Amino acid sequence: MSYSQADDWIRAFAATAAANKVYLTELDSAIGDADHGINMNRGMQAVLGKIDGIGETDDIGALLKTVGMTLVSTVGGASGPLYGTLFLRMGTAAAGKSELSADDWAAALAAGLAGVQTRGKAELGDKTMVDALTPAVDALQAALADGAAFDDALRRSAEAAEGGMKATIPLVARKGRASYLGERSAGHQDPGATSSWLLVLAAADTFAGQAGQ
Amino acid sequence: MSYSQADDWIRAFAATAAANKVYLTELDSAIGDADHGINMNRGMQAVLGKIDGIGETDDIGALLKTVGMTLVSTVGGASGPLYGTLFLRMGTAAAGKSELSADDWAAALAAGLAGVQTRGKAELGDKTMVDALTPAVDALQAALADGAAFDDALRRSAEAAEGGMKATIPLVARKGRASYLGERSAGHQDPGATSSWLLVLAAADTFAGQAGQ
Amino acid sequence: MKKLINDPADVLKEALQGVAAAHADRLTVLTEPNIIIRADAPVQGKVALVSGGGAGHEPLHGGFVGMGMLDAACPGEVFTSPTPDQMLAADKAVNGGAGVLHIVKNYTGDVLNFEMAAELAGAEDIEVEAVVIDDDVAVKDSLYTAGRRGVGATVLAEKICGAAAEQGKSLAEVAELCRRVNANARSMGMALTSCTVPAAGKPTFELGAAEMEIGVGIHGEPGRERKALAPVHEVVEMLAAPIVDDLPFASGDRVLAFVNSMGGTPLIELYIVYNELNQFLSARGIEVSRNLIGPYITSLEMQGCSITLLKLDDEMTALWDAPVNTTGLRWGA
Amino acid sequence: MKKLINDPADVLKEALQGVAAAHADRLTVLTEPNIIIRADAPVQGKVALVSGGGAGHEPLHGGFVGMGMLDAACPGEVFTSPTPDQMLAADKAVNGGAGVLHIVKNYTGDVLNFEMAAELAGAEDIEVEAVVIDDDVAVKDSLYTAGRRGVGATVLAEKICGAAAEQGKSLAEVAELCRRVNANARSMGMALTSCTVPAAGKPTFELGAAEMEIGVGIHGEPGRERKALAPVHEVVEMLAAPIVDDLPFASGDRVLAFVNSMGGTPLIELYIVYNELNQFLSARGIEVSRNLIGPYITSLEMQGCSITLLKLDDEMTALWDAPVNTTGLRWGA
Ligand SMILES: Nc1ncnc2c1ncn2[C@@H]1O[C@H](COP(=O)(O)OP(=O)(O)O)[C@@H](O)[C@H]1O
Ligand SMILES: Nc1ncnc2c1ncn2[C@@H]1O[C@H](COP(=O)(O)OP(=O)(O)O)[C@@H](O)[C@H]1O
Ligand SMILES: [Mg+2]
Ligand SMILES: [Mg+2]
Ligand SMILES: [Mg+2]
Ligand SMILES: [Mg+2]
Repeated sequence: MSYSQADDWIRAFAATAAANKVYLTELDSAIGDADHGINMNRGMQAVLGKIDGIGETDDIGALLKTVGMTLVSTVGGASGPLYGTLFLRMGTAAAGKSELSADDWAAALAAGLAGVQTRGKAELGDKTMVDALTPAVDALQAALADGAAFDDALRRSAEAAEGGMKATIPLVARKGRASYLGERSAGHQDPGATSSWLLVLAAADTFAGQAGQ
Repeated sequence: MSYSQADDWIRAFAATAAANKVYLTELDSAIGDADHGINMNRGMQAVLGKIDGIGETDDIGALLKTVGMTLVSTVGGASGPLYGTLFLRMGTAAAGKSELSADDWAAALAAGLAGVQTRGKAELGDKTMVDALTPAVDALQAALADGAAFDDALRRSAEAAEGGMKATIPLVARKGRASYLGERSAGHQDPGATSSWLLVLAAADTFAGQAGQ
Repeated sequence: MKKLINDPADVLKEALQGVAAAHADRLTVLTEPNIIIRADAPVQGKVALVSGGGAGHEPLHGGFVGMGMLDAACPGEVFTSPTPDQMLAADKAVNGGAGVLHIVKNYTGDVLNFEMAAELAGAEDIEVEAVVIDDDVAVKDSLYTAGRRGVGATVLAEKICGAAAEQGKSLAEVAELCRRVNANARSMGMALTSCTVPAAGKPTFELGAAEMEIGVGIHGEPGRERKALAPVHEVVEMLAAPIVDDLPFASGDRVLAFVNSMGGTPLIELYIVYNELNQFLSARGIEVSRNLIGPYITSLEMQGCSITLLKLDDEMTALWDAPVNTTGLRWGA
Repeated sequence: MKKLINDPADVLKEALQGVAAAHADRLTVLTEPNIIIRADAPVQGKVALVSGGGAGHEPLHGGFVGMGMLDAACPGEVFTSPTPDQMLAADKAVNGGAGVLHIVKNYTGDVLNFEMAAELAGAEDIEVEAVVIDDDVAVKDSLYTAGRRGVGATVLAEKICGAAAEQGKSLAEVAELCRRVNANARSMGMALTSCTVPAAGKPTFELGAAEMEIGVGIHGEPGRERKALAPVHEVVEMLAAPIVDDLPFASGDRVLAFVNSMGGTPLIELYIVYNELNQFLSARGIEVSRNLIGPYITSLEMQGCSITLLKLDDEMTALWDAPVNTTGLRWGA
């Protein structure tokens, strides 16, 4: 993955966050406070403003840290520090690199997920973004271990994230606002898991047909 | 008019105030604050409590002052001091008397009306209780000047009060809460004029067939 | 009707019990008749201030009893004038020998009941002066009506005159000051929603979902006009322009700006109102040198606000700044 | 939506402009990022207190900035956590060399953002301790959730810890005290009506004309149960019994009883609530030795109330009584 592909991925995520603003917010209105789409879109629009002016660089780590810092200072709520941490940790993992191998990417995403869990203390099955990110990382690593190409691995990662997202539907939330609802949170798809799926999907879509780079 | 007839009159007014509580309140809800019937009924119920325990006396003046003081301390609003003053002044006019002649009664009511006007500064035509009481006093005096019997004079007085009350309908209020409505107060009958008619009517009804006493 | 009450008939009684239980250290609450007095009353040699009116406007007046403000408050039932026996009992309880000032909001019921009380007090050799507050510019043609209603200026008059009394001013001086405050203050209010009198059980007036009432009174009396909802920028203009034009307030004036909640409007909105008002006044060269922002003269749970402007002079400013210690307004003590 | 606002997107910005215009003498309001700080910050040698959270709870927190309480408040958008850059800017502005205490209400968003801020401040050599307030007994099974929400105890902790900081206590001592206040405080709230977030434009939840929500959160989060309207006597029982049982509060305890308006409930009703609460506690031998009654931690214009009880010891009582001078709470100064 080149710097410009990483840049494309971020822009693709911004575009899908904008396109799904209402959808994510509706999901959040069922079990949260009806702002997740608004939050993510506000953050990613700010990110676009920041990366446009980032100047000459090919440090993917710097790019991802900028995304993380921008999300931290513009998203607020639970998802701001969580997505912020995800990107900051990915940035640290990718620091100084102008090209990420498939393994580098998988390692960076795994580091991001670990950061989310350190910050948010959520386990798999707590009905959070962790439920989409964990299968995404697992599927990615499994695909690469199978010798899959980068684009194929990303596609399988995105599919796994989608599965994890859907699997949040029957769960009772144990973290975040939704947990106040207790049993009443079951039957609804978690908004954060949904935006995390969109994040991984954006990577897969960006790379579709650009295999092996 | 004997002490016991005066007492009957007060009780009759209490009864009609109770019976017309909702009606008077509805009139007040159109151009005031929807409490005139509640106010008058509360006051007259308190009066009943007071005059039951008034003990051995035949001083009509004392009776009427008790009514006035009780109204002052229990009715509140505009009508409390106004009806209170009406009865206090009638009481002063009747002080020490155990029997009121028709002329005594007319003089007492005129004194009461004068008190209402001193206190409330309302003129005839301002759409207040003065608009019922003024014709009541005038008709009473005219009837007595004509040589009418007491019961007949009271009946003519009540008819005049009713006319005055109805004449308030087209008027624009210039005193009390209703005056804040300006032109919008026209088209509604004044609640205080209505209770004043009931007061005079109660006297006429009490005396009907007890002529000349 | 959604209210935190028991029987509607017991609202005043139970609220007074709550006040008595909460503030026994500083207030004495008497019943039969209902009055709230300073625990240290009568203050010997000090002019005493007594006010009152229907309940439902809290903290007015009971919340303003204490050092530097009122000596006693006489609460009537919700939106119902108190009766003269209350004011007489209050006058007797707080008169420290220097006489009593009655601060009366201009409603026929309040005026007449306070008048009778003053006569009764006079008969008991208590010197009483009464000042009637009538600052509400929403009432037009006040010559042909019961006159302007007394609203927000009441709070300011109670504070400023309370401070003057505390400083040993005579009854004539405090009454004169009170008239000066009233003469230099103008108010206007608006409602986004009606209120519901507990005993009535239904809203005092009906207002559509997209309507507001400009010039409403503190008992939900109808105002100047019913209008479509508008941004607060325009609402402030609708309230402030008639106020400023009426006195008139002129460029160079220093004012106290009082932004009041009708009860149901939260503080965050009041600050937005204040922001608009401040800009409105700045544009006219009027300087806000003091302000008061909060729910101080309310109409039960009505949503809406009122604006009061008082043209200040140095004496009024110093008296405004003087210490006050009541449950509703407190500083410097 | 009936509100005194302009564009819903500008609510926080314009309210802060209002605060800045109204209180320039005592508060400094910064933007980019938004913070409200004491005009005399940093106070050298004093532990600084920083709190914050979504707007819409006014006077919390900005109204509690000043001598004897907070040094800075970080307001997020309505019901939205502030971001770490705000807390970092606040920490830098108010740190007087003795470190900074973060008082954080227990919501995932608030906790995580304050945590990041503490890390950032640490990286700049500012000593930060954080205490998370979680007093809301309405949230059951808090082991399996994000935990109890932080509500009314926040106000009490800010006051008591602010006084301790003013007296020169160390960061460790003030933080320990803050944990003690939290450990001894319990709250529960209820709503008669919903509130409307300006950006959302419609009520956060629907409540029938004859319904109330018991155990509601300050953002309109659903509570323990939806019930038919009941007399306040029963409502107080529904709130106070779980509070008293939880700590538990026992006969002989002295407590601070805090009766809070959710924003749209007027003072007259709060005193009726207080009256019921006082009777409820008296019957259990619990003595109310201090009280606070008013709208201090609100949910926009929501009608309803919350009750907070804090078991007092002598130190907390003395610190509660110590002078405080903020726009929202003021005495002795
Ligand atoms: N402790 C946590 N760990 C991981 N993810 C969390 C945690 N708490 C909340 N989330 C995620 O955050 C999402 C909500 O984000 P958002 O609505 O933007 O924030 P808020 O809940 O503060 O309004 C949830 O759907 C969930 O996926
Ligand atoms: N200044 C006045 N002089 C004479 N009568 C008046 C005056 N003001 C009001 N009233 C009478 O009082 C009546 C209203 O009484 P009520 O509803 O009991 O008092 P309030 O207006 O204080 O609620 C009016 O209908 C009117 O007849
Ligand atoms: Mg959310
Ligand atoms: Mg009336
Ligand atoms: Mg009335
Ligand atoms: Mg949120």
